[in-house]
Amino acid sequence: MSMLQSVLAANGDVAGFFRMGGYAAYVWPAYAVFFVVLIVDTVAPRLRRRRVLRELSARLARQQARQDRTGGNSIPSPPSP
Amino acid sequence: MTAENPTAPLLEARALSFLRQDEPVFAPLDFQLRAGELALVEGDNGSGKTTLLRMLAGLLHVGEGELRWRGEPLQRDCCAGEILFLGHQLGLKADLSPRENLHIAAGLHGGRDGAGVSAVLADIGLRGYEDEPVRRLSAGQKKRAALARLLLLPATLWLLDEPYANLDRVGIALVNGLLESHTDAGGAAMVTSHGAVSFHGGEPRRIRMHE
Amino acid sequence: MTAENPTAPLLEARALSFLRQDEPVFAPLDFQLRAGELALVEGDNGSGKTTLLRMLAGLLHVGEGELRWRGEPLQRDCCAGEILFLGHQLGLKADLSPRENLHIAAGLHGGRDGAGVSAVLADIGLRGYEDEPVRRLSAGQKKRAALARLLLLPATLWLLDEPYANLDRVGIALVNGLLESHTDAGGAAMVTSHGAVSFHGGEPRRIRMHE
Amino acid sequence: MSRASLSTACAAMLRRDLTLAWRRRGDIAMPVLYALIVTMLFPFALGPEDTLLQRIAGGVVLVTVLLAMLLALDAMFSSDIEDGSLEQLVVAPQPLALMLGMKILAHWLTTALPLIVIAPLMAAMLHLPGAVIPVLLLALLLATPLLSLLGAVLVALTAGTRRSGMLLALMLLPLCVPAVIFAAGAVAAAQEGLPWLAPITWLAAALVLAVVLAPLACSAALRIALDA
Amino acid sequence: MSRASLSTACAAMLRRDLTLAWRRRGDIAMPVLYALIVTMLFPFALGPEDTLLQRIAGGVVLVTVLLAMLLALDAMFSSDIEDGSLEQLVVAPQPLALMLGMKILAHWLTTALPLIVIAPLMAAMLHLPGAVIPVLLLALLLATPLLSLLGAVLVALTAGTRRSGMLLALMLLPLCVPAVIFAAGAVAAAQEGLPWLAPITWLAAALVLAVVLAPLACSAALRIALDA
Amino acid sequence: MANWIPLWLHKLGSPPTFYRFAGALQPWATALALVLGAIALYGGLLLAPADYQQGDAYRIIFIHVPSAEMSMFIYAMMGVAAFIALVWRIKLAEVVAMESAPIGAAFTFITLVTGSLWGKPMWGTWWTWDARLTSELVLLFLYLGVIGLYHAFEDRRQGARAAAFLAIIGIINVPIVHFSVNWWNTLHQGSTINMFGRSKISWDMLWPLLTMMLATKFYYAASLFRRVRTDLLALEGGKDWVRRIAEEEAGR
Ligand code: HEM
Ligand SMILES: Nc1ncnc2c1ncn2[C@@H]1O[C@H](COP(=O)(O)OP(=O)(O)OP(=O)(O)O)[C@@H](O)[C@H]1O
Ligand SMILES: Nc1ncnc2c1ncn2[C@@H]1O[C@H](COP(=O)(O)OP(=O)(O)OP(=O)(O)O)[C@@H](O)[C@H]1O
Ligand SMILES: [Mg+2]
Ligand SMILES: [Mg+2]
Repeated sequence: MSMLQSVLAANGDVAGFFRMGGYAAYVWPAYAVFFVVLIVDTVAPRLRRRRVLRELSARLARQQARQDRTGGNSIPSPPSP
Repeated sequence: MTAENPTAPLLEARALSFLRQDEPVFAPLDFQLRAGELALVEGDNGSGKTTLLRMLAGLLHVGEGELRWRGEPLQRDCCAGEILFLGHQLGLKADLSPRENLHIAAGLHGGRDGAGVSAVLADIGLRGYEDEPVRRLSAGQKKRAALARLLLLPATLWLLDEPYANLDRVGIALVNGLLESHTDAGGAAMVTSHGAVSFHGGEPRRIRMHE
Repeated sequence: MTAENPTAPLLEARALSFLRQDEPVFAPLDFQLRAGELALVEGDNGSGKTTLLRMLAGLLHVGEGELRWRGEPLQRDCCAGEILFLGHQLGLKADLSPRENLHIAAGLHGGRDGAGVSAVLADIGLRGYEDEPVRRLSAGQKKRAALARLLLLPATLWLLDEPYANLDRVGIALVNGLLESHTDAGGAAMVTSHGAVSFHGGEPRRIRMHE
Repeated sequence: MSRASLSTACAAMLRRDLTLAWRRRGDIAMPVLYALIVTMLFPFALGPEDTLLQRIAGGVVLVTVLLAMLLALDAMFSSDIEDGSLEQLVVAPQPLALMLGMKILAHWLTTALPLIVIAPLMAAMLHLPGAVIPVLLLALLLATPLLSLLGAVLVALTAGTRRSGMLLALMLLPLCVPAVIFAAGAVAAAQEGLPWLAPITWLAAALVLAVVLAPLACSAALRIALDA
Repeated sequence: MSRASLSTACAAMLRRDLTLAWRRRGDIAMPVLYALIVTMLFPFALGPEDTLLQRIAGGVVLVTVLLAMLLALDAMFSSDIEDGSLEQLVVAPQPLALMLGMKILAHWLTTALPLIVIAPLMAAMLHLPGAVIPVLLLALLLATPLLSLLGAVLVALTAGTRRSGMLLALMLLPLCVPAVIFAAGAVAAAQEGLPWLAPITWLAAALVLAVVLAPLACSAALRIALDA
Repeated sequence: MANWIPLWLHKLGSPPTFYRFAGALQPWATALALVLGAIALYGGLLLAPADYQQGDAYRIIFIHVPSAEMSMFIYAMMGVAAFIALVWRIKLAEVVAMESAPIGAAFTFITLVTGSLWGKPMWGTWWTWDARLTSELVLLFLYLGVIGLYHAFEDRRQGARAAAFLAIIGIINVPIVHFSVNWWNTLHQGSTINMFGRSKISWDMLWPLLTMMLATKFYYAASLFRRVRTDLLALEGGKDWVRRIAEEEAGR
């Protein structure tokens, strides 16, 4: 009998589905690991993309500011401590 | 700077020599260095300049002769914090940035009044390289990071072993400027160098190493 | 020295640059170097002189632009044995003596006709230090031991990164003499240096690194 | 002009060594990985028999941790000597023994502590009974600083020589053996349900002595080693 | 002007590395001493029970020898990189792979060979039956050069990085495991009087492959690692 | 002769082209992965009957086997990309190889964890040092080595080349993982699915398994596209096309 049949049967054995024939302690953690790892794998590059773009626009703004300022590289003068 | 004996020279060597395997490395030296003086240690390659400076810094023990600091025999603690030594090896950690390296130096030696690490690094010509690991700097930039200690740390006597090597012309002028203002402020310095270095202020005292 | 294309210059760079993190280290360079010529690479600290020399030596790969050797694109084997490189790091084993270090170099590169290791060491001013471990030499003596390769090994193009640093006046004159006789014999050389170095024979070609 | 206070200097030293270790955190992880590899290789080499593994677990973990520390010991001063930082430290106007004490502390924090943290994992991999693990940790907490301190003195003594490796190992061996004997004795006693306090007390006494004397000896040894 | 012949260059390389090792013979002795210390500590840590020691002897000797080699592996190119000798080697007009092959050979001669020489002593200290020792030596003779060759490739890859230690251990682990399994398999089979030729043959086949390919891979890896 | 390979690679390998191409395909791949995954889970968890020997514990198969297969498949893809990167120095290939590694490591990790969760009830132990388990662990170490080596270099392209080299060396492990059950007799299951002959498991169990395998393939494509796009932005920060994208996204 498939799991669906027992779930849909008259007594509605939904708990039986979660019991997994006594192997719940092994089956569900396995599925949990599967989904958690893949979700992390999906989210990580999205976060990274946002960070990269933020750094990039900051860099562009800095370059813009430097171009606006006049002047080349000034030679450091000997200090007077 | 508390001078125990105001008339005595800062540093005085009498028949000083260093022994390696019981043989003197250089002929006995006699010299005096007073506050405000600059001494140029001259000699060919291998004549013992580095050895002399390391001895003055307290890294090597005096072989024969005598070394006096403000008139007293030189001992480890009597001149603590008054001597700054810069050798062939720069004493920078390659994995730390110039800023971090200087912070450590200031932690060990204490800082000069009014000398901030960022300002010192900018003065020495490392603006923009403050937070780069030292290992990624060019040879001259590393040298500058080491020289920044001169600006940051308090000391009476500077012992500089070939401070000009690897520096460009701006850097050489910078070191000369540093030496001038240090002696003007009453400090003293001993410098070894080979290049045709022209000091601004007068003729320095010369110490020749004879082989 | 077999020239595949006698009219082509020994070394030619066209819009050459090196990329670190996809950014050029120096502005594109164009230069030619012919047999018998000496080029002085000039630039401030950190302007990319060392980087350029390492690229020419084949240690770094060409970022953009082109590099030609006797008219052909520069490749590892077409110039094998014709280029001699001396960097900031001297490439000497500290536990071996200068003599042993040179023997190894001769084993790898082959020796010049009529150049014996002992004679070369005497010429470079290391007589008496032939069998001392390099670690016990002074800074200038180490430099000389590295420079002895120039006398010992056959090569058409010398790439010398600050060969004058740490040398005394005699040593500097010696390097100038070496460079002169090398170019007179039809060799070429690229040298970086900051000091006030005066060449004997005429004005060298200058390559300026712009930031 | 402001002289640096002692506490500032100590903090600067400690921060420096910890930062450096963090920058090269791959190298800190090296002894840890090494220890893990050893514990993983044992089941391969001996066959995965539970009772046998359990029998040797305590000893293997102890020996492995101490050896992993030995590995890192050699490098305690070497990079500082090469780049001239040690010269600068000797020249600095601070008590050298105290500064070296900070260096040893940093070294222990970066090499021994991670090893102690993973020791329970290693013990579990070899099926050591859970009740013994606290005793194992206590033994390690006392034996590892002892090794760091004594090792530092020997490393300082051999700093100026070229043949440091062998000398170091030779001189450390007589120091290692008692530490291992006491530590293993405590663990074995705990595993058999016997009292294990006596060997632990011996270790603690030795540690107290070493904390006081080792930095002084270390600074004296270094001054001699650099003087050439 | 005379181009250096290939054989001269190889001889020069080999002589150089052997001379260097001899000058620092204390460092060669280090892995040997390390291995001896480990084998001496085991009876202390486990208690001197003959049957137990005998049971684990083969495995301990194998693991110890391979770990002792691992220790020395890290240093294979590091000093050459620091003082610029490796640059000079890359620039030299000789096939780099061959020169590196010579370096690997020298490394094996100076680290593995002494270990193999003392392996019978170590085995005897742990009461391994005399009849098994030839098999142990054969396994070591095949496994150690394999480790040297593969290790050299990985060391070369990490030559340009700062976090070499951990990476190296991480990457070497997968290579160590099969070698240990086969070598220990042969020794265990011999100890039980079973045929031990199959695992030895596997090791030999892997070694032949590595001798041909590893130097090439090593030179390619080094060129990549130095290029920055 | 095979000149068209580099030519074709160069065309698709131009970062802006691939950025647009991947951007267009990525939502489709994600959608397919989700739909197929849902169907497979429905079939596997609800429709398929319990195993007569293993009971319901066998349902771990629907994630264990697809993940195990992907761990090897992705390594192979990484190897191919690494080879192209080393031979033709194509930036895109470097990026594809380096961004495949974390996905592969994720699947390898899942395989190891689900395997030991399955092993506890079936074999009575979480872990044994058997050939397949060990070689799969070695695979994880290889992935971690590639990732670690890549990040250990300061210059990212140099790191990519070094790590690509390691990836190619490590490829010998893939056949070892696959054939280990045939070469050494071990605790782990032999082949149950036979693509060309009769499979040893019933169709009710097989079709969800195959569907899940397909879903993970699409997942890989989607994840790879996302990662490569991000990496290209980071690597080509100085180029005009990236600036335009940065300005667009900042405007939004
Ligand atoms: C940590 C433990 C485990 C690991 C690392 C592991 C690893 C693997 C790998 C790598 C594969 C793919 C082989 C290939 O496609 O060539 C695989 C397949 C498989 N595994 Fe596992 N496994 C583990 C535990 C288990 C357990 C406990 C069972 C069941 C009792 C199991 C049953 C299977 C089955 C049925 C296949 C499909 C075999 C085929 O069709 O080739 N595995 N496993
Ligand atoms: N660690 C050492 N052990 C033994 N001898 C040494 C050591 N260091 C230097 N020497 C020798 O001592 C002499 C003096 O060396 P020193 O380094 O003081 O010379 P220097 O004047 O600084 O030369 P340079 O201008 O080349 O730096 C040299 O002949 C050198 O060979
Ligand atoms: N390994 C490295 N990694 C990253 N950046 C580097 C590295 N080496 C040098 N640089 C940077 O590249 C630039 C050029 O360095 P290079 O060493 O070529 O300068 P240089 O002209 O030789 O200077 P110097 O006269 O000081 O020797 C410098 O700004 C330096 O900070
Ligand atoms: Mg000197
Ligand atoms: Mg330079």
